[in-house]
Amino acid sequence: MNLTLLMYLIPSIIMFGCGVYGFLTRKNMIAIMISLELMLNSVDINFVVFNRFLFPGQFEGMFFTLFAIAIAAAETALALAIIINVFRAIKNVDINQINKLKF
Amino acid sequence: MDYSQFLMMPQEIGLLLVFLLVFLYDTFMPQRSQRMLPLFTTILFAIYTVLAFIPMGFGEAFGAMFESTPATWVMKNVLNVGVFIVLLQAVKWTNDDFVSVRRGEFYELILLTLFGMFLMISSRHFLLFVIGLETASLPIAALAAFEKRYYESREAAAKYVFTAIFSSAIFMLGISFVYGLAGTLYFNDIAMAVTTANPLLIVAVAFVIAGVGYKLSLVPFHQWTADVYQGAPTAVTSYLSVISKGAAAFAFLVILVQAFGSIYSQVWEWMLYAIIVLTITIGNLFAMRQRNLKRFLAYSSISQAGYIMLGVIAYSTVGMASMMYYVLVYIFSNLAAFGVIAVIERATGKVTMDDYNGLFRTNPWLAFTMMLAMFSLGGIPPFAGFFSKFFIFMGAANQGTVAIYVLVFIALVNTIISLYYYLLVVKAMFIRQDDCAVPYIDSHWTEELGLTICVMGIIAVGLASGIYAFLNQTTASMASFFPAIG
Amino acid sequence: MESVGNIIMYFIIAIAIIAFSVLTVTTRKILRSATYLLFVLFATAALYFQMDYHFLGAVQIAVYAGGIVVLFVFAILLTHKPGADTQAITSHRKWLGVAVAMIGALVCGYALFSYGGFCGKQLIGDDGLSIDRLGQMLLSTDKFGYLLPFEAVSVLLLACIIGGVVIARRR
Amino acid sequence: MEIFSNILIYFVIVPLVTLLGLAVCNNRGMAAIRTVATVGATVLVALAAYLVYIFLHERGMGNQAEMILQTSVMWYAPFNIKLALGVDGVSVVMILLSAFIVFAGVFASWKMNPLPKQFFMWFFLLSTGVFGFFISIDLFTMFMFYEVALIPMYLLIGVWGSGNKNYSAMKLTLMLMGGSAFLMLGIIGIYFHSTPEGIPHTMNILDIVRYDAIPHNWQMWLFPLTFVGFGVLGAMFPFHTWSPDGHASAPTAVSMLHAGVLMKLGGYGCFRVAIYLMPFAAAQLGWIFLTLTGISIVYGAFSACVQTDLKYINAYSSVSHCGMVLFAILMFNQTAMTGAVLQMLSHGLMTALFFALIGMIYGRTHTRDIREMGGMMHIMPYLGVGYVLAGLASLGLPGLSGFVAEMTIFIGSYENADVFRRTLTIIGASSIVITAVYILRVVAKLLFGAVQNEHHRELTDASWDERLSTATLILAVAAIGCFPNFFVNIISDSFVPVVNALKAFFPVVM
Amino acid sequence: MPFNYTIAVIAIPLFMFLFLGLAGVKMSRKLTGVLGVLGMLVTTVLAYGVALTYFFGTGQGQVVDGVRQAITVWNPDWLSFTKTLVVRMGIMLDPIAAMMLVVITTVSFMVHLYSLGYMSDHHGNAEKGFQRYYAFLALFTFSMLGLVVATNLFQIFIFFEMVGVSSYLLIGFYYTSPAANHASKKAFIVTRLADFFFLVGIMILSYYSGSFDFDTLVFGSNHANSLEVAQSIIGNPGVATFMGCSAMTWALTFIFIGGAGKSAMYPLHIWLPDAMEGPTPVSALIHAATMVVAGVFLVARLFPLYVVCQAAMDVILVVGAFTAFYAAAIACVQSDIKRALAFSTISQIAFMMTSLAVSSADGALIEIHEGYGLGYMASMFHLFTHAMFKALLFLCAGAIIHAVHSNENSDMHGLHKYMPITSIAFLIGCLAIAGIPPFAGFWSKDEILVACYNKGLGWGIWMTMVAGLTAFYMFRIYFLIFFWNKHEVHTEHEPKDQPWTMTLPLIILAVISIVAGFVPAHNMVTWDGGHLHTQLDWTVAGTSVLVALVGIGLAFKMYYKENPLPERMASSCRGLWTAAYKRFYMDELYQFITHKVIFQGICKPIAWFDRAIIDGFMNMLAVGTQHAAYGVRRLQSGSIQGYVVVYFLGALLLAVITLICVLVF
Repeated sequence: MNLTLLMYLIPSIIMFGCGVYGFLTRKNMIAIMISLELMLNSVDINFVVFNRFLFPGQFEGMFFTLFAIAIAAAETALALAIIINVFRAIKNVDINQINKLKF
Repeated sequence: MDYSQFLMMPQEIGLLLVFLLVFLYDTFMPQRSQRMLPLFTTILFAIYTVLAFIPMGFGEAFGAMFESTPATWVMKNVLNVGVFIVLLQAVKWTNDDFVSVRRGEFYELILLTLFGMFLMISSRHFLLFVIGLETASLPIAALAAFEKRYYESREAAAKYVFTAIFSSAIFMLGISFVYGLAGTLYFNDIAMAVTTANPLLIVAVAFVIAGVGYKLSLVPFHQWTADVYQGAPTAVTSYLSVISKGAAAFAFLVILVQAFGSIYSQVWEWMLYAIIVLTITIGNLFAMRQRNLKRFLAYSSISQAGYIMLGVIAYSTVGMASMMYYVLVYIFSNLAAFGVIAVIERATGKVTMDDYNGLFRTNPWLAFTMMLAMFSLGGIPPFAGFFSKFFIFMGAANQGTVAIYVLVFIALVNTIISLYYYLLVVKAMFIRQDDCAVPYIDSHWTEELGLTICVMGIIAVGLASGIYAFLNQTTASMASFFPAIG
Repeated sequence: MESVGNIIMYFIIAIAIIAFSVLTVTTRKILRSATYLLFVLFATAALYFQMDYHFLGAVQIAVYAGGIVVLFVFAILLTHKPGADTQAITSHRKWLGVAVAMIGALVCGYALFSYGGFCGKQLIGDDGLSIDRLGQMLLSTDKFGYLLPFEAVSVLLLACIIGGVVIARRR
Repeated sequence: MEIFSNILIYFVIVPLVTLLGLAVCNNRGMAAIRTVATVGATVLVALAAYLVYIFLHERGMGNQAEMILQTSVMWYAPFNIKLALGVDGVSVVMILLSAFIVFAGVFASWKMNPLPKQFFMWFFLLSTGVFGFFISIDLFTMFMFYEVALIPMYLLIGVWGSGNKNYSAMKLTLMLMGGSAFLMLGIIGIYFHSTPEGIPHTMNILDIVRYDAIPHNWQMWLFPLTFVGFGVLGAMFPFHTWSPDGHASAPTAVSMLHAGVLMKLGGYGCFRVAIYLMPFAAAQLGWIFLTLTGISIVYGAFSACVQTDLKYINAYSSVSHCGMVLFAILMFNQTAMTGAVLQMLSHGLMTALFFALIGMIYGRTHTRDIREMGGMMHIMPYLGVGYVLAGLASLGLPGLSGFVAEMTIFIGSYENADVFRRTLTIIGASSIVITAVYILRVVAKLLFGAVQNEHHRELTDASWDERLSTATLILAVAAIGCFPNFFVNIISDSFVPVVNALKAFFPVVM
Repeated sequence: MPFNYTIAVIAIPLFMFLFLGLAGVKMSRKLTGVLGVLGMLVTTVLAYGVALTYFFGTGQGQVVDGVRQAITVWNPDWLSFTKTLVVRMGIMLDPIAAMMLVVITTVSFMVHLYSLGYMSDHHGNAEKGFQRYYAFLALFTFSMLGLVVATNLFQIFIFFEMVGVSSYLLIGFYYTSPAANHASKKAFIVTRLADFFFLVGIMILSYYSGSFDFDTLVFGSNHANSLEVAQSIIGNPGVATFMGCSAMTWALTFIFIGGAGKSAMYPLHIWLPDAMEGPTPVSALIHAATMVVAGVFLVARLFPLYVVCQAAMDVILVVGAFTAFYAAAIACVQSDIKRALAFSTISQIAFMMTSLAVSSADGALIEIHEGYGLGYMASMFHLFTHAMFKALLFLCAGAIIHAVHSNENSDMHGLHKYMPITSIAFLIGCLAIAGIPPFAGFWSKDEILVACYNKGLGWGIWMTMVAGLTAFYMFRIYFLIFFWNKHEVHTEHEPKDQPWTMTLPLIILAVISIVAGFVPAHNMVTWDGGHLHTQLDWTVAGTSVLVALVGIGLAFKMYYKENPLPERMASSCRGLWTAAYKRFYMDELYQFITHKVIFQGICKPIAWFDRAIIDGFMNMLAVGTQHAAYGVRRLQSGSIQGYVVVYFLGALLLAVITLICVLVF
């Protein structure tokens, strides 16, 4: 049995799917943020796997992942800050309650 | 190590210098002189804007990761002008009691996001592009949450940040696919590696379009727009609606043309076609019934984004020039509108259309400026909006296929709908009467200066043909920028 | 022919990623969710190690697991009473989520699996990424050098810090 | 600057200067506002008269150029858009007409209230657009001025109008803008097919005609676009419905200017752009539009018969008369086309006169319902006589302008030998009877008979500004009616090129 | 040219119109009236001068080979349709034009003079709009003069319109009266309808002949031209025929319809009786003597063309003969004296039309034989005499109406005692119209009847019968007005002969009516300008006089003294009587067509269609867009997750659709 590229992509895709599912179904904003982390993480896996399997010798995918982690960290920090900001106003983190602006 | 390459990016470096000075002022100057910070920043930025007009060397840097061309140079200057107006209009607002504590941060974030946009414009590498995109978009969430008084501001920030991160995840997924196909993230190399359509490429391009389309608020990636525009402070909304959009539009063109130019007619022409039709129509339909002016302008800006995209689908230097011109005109027009809204909101807190009833009787100049803005947005001559619309249609039609003519026709029909709602504003101000109309507002001189610049822009940019000619000349030298259609 | 260890390792990683991903998004307890996320991240780091990107794996653990998850936990503790459940998910929304996620995964999966270039690609030896080469590249200004992104990301982080400050202030 | 040595540009500059002059006036200083407006309008009339003189002089000197006073200054070089000016006989008389109506319009709105300053500013912006349209021979500037002329209508009706003004103003603006959407597409299409391969595209009408490069299959699309685009403004059936509502709600001077001049832009554009540039498609598709305009003529007249609002009657009558303009243009011969221009002149003047009078009557009685009025001739003889004269001009009394125009149209139209066009001509000619019916109906109800409302007995006759306004128009109407050949000589040669171009494709077998 | 001053004949009335119309308001009534009369007097004198010079002068080129030539005095271009098809405004003199100048100016002058008295008060009140009245009279005179001296068909059309509008203005002179208002409108619209046909006729004719000018159409060298024109139209195989008739026939028939409208031929006659709502002098001038004969004049003007187009001639003949009888029959029962006179006018004009139509008795095209053109001459002659005696009758009627303030003959009766001069003048008029020698009507009517007999015995008998009827109804009116019974004085003052301004014209016209028959018309107003040898045909003349006398006798029997005979006769055939009294319901028919069919059946539905369908469609577009705008609002749910679903599905859909497109194509 060989470990091929596609085999590594399967968990990545599933992780992404889980992220999407979580984003769409969770009510807790922090849980949604966690789902987003899953999605970002799956992207990272993609890059790494492509790089390692298809284009060894140059490390663009690897570096992308490296920076993506940094970006993800920044995003998470900001997002959590905003969640807490909202929490201060409405005293919970239920995403269904932030729909005053619509239509 | 060749650090002299940083000299290839004078505008970015200059911007960071401005940022640094503002940061130092904010941090170290005594409390009593903090009131001067907005003015200090604005003047500093004005100086920078003027200096940035001096053309420096053009070319690639960092191994073709970063490219400075006449077009990027012009585009950045256009954005600088817009940001200058935004800053000017925000001076009074940031000195308000509720905001003044955070005024330094406002300017710092504006400057940093602008830096991100510059990176987007100039980057020729997806990594740099993503970083630029994130720099340009994440702090906006913080800006959106700026008005702590209002719950809407917080909600806007939350909506923005979640959708933005989701969008960037999708975008990066798309890039990962591109990487898988091409093995590189350099636009030039991608263009060489990717020449024929395949499912993976199509999905990848769709995701890339979705990612940038989010910034541009193209339908169906637009839904955050209205809520965020409405909730965010007006100064931020105006910044978001013109500067961010303009930069994204240019970057979008660069990506699609530079990285995916060879699959223009195979893949993304039709995607963009559908998106343009949807964007213009949906934006208009939603805008029709809005009463809140900021929300109204949000939808209007969605539909305007559709028009801007006509310059991309044109796939030509003419289209590119027209697009830049459109953005320039759009900056003046929209900033004029937001400027008026900001003044009135600051003075009275009123933002709905009904509050503007009878505005002309009490505040003729504000009403006049607003009317010019609406006419310009609606494409009424002799204001600049007419010229920009006409040229962007010309640019698109230049492509020549019947389908494009149909697209232009759809866009034109939508112009009528858009005119309808722009006229609603005019109607409220001029025709409707109201006994409790907004009283006379003594606006600050900075606001007046900002509005005056906008009005002059609205009137002059169209009539003075030199501007368009200059843009056209700038892009004409970039014919090689557009790879042959595969 | 892969070594058996690698294969076993792959399966462990894959199963861990899949299982904990699913658990992350399905568990009702938010703190558990964060914990499962941590496991997913660890598994991902393991995958990086398997790919011989040791530095990346280390960063993954340090930044993600060590930084972000802790951030999550803080946030959860700030906003929740300990042990509180999240509300039950209404079923139509669940099915909507499942459907959308499935469609997304299927489309991506189809795209990836239909692309001929990926078929049967296997790992080829060690690609020779030494830490000093990595450092060189990170600070290089030439092609495949990442000095500019490196500087740019610092600006991004600065911006996010300032943004965080703005948001976090009470007024 | 080369362009400032051309008299034509002053037709744009003078209204703009007037506009600026008004802008510095105080809103309450009625005298200053009136003075500035009057001076502006008078200068325009003088300029127009001088232009006619120059035109006749040039022609007399043997200048046979298709357009005289041509100046062309590059404006938007990337698209080869020029500020190209030039006039032929048709434009000259249209400019003369516009100047007259602007002049009369100023006096008709002498007592405008509220916001007189703003009213006149919009009014002069509108005239800027009108004049600019007529002096342009570049499609882009033409289109630009066209839209400049349209948009002030919205505010003029919306702010100073009466009745259901919001609805009317919006409807008018949107429908006309809808037309201009068609038009813009048409212009863009024309531009990109204007020249043979290898030569830069052009917007200049004369160049487009010279190159004659628009492919026939494209013409078949572009012609309807441009024709309908202009036809909307020309109140062509079934795109005319903005007209009744718009006119009914508009203030007097605006109705005058709109019916008098603005609707002429439609007819002029149809000829200058649609037919002139695309003779092939015009010959092929002419019959469709001919049918529509034929319907317009009769349909408008019949509709007018049952209206009870004075302005609605006039608006429908305008539909009928403007239908005749397009109808004649589509007859593709010199006589009919000359008739079309005469009809534009005639309709412009007499409809302006009508609306001026209606405005004056309405200003006194505060009703426009003919059922509520009667015996006005007794109460306000001056206005009554004016109204009768306008009516007689409208129904085509010899000695007034309507007759000359209609006869030229009918005789010219009948010159076409095919049964289809002849039948339509006869159907169209029958409108002279229907016109008589509705005009006389109004005159009988409004002016003659017993006084319906005793309060009306106290009303006064026209004041001096109103008299001046109407007298100007009546004199102009009579001048055309009595000395038509003066105008015909100016106009008719302008149609030689277009008729020659059409000859190649016409008559077509249907 | 000796005729240059003819321009003054036209110009003076025009000037008077403008002068009185614009400046009249500022002048006193008396001054206006005197100026108007003086102006007309000058015009009349000049016109007589022109006519006399034309008929009796021997200037160069005036008479060639014993044939009077048409003289074009003045003919500038007025409106150029094309380089060749030009409308000119000019003055052309030929026999009938010269004759018409005399007729018009005479009657007009009489009316001007008469109006000084008549219009000074209206039912006892000072008349308003005296100045206006004179201005309009001048306008009418100008238009009518312009019409008769026209050099081309289009000029005739132009002045047709002008006289139409003058007539409209004068009928509606009492504009506050609803009846006058209605009548003026009706007159204008009916004649306008006719003019529409006239226009179509002109269009057809000018298209084929390439000209409007009479010079080309009918006055070529010895009329050869008109034959050529006609031949070229009829004979040209390329020229379309329509419904079996040549373009020429259609054109001439349409032109005739135009004339029929003005001349009140059946069925376009309905406006004329109503037109009597105008002031009586106006009726005398316009609706008896001059304007109503414009149709006859038109046909006469184009006579050389009609001659070669038998079909059109037949139409005229049938219409004319029928109208003559029809109008006479109605005139027998009318109680309003002006209406009765109006129907008499219709009948008499029909006589002229018939006479024209029988002129080419055997249908010969080219051959000119004895008696050919007799009808033409007779018609013109009758036009002349009729103008005089009918004007007389109307002016008399005006005097009577002025005296008793009523139009109904029931309010009159027995006026002979009070108004002897008027009575005698009226009698002279009646005798003239009845055709009793030696009064004017006898001579002209006799020649008409001869022409009719030439055409066919049937036509002759028919017209003779009508002539008898004429005598009957005229004397019926006469007796009813002046005898029948004693007059019952309704008003405070007794009726009496009117002041000299009104009586003098009566006397003058009465004298003319007596002597006009001796004018040698056969030497003057022939169709080709030459001489026509005529002699009294005693058989015809005798018969007609006999018939007329019978008619008079019958009238005397029935109406001289009050007796129940008329009532009995009326009740014996009540239906017929009522029908005649109601003018055979033609007005009701028109009323039905205009109101029920056109107004309710066409205009209203069209107006509804416009509002509901066309405008409704436009509004529907707007409302539809609004609804769509409202409908899509749900998309913007305000929920982040909803946004993301749209976002993600949108991106996927974009990909999938493109994918499918790429795979399929």
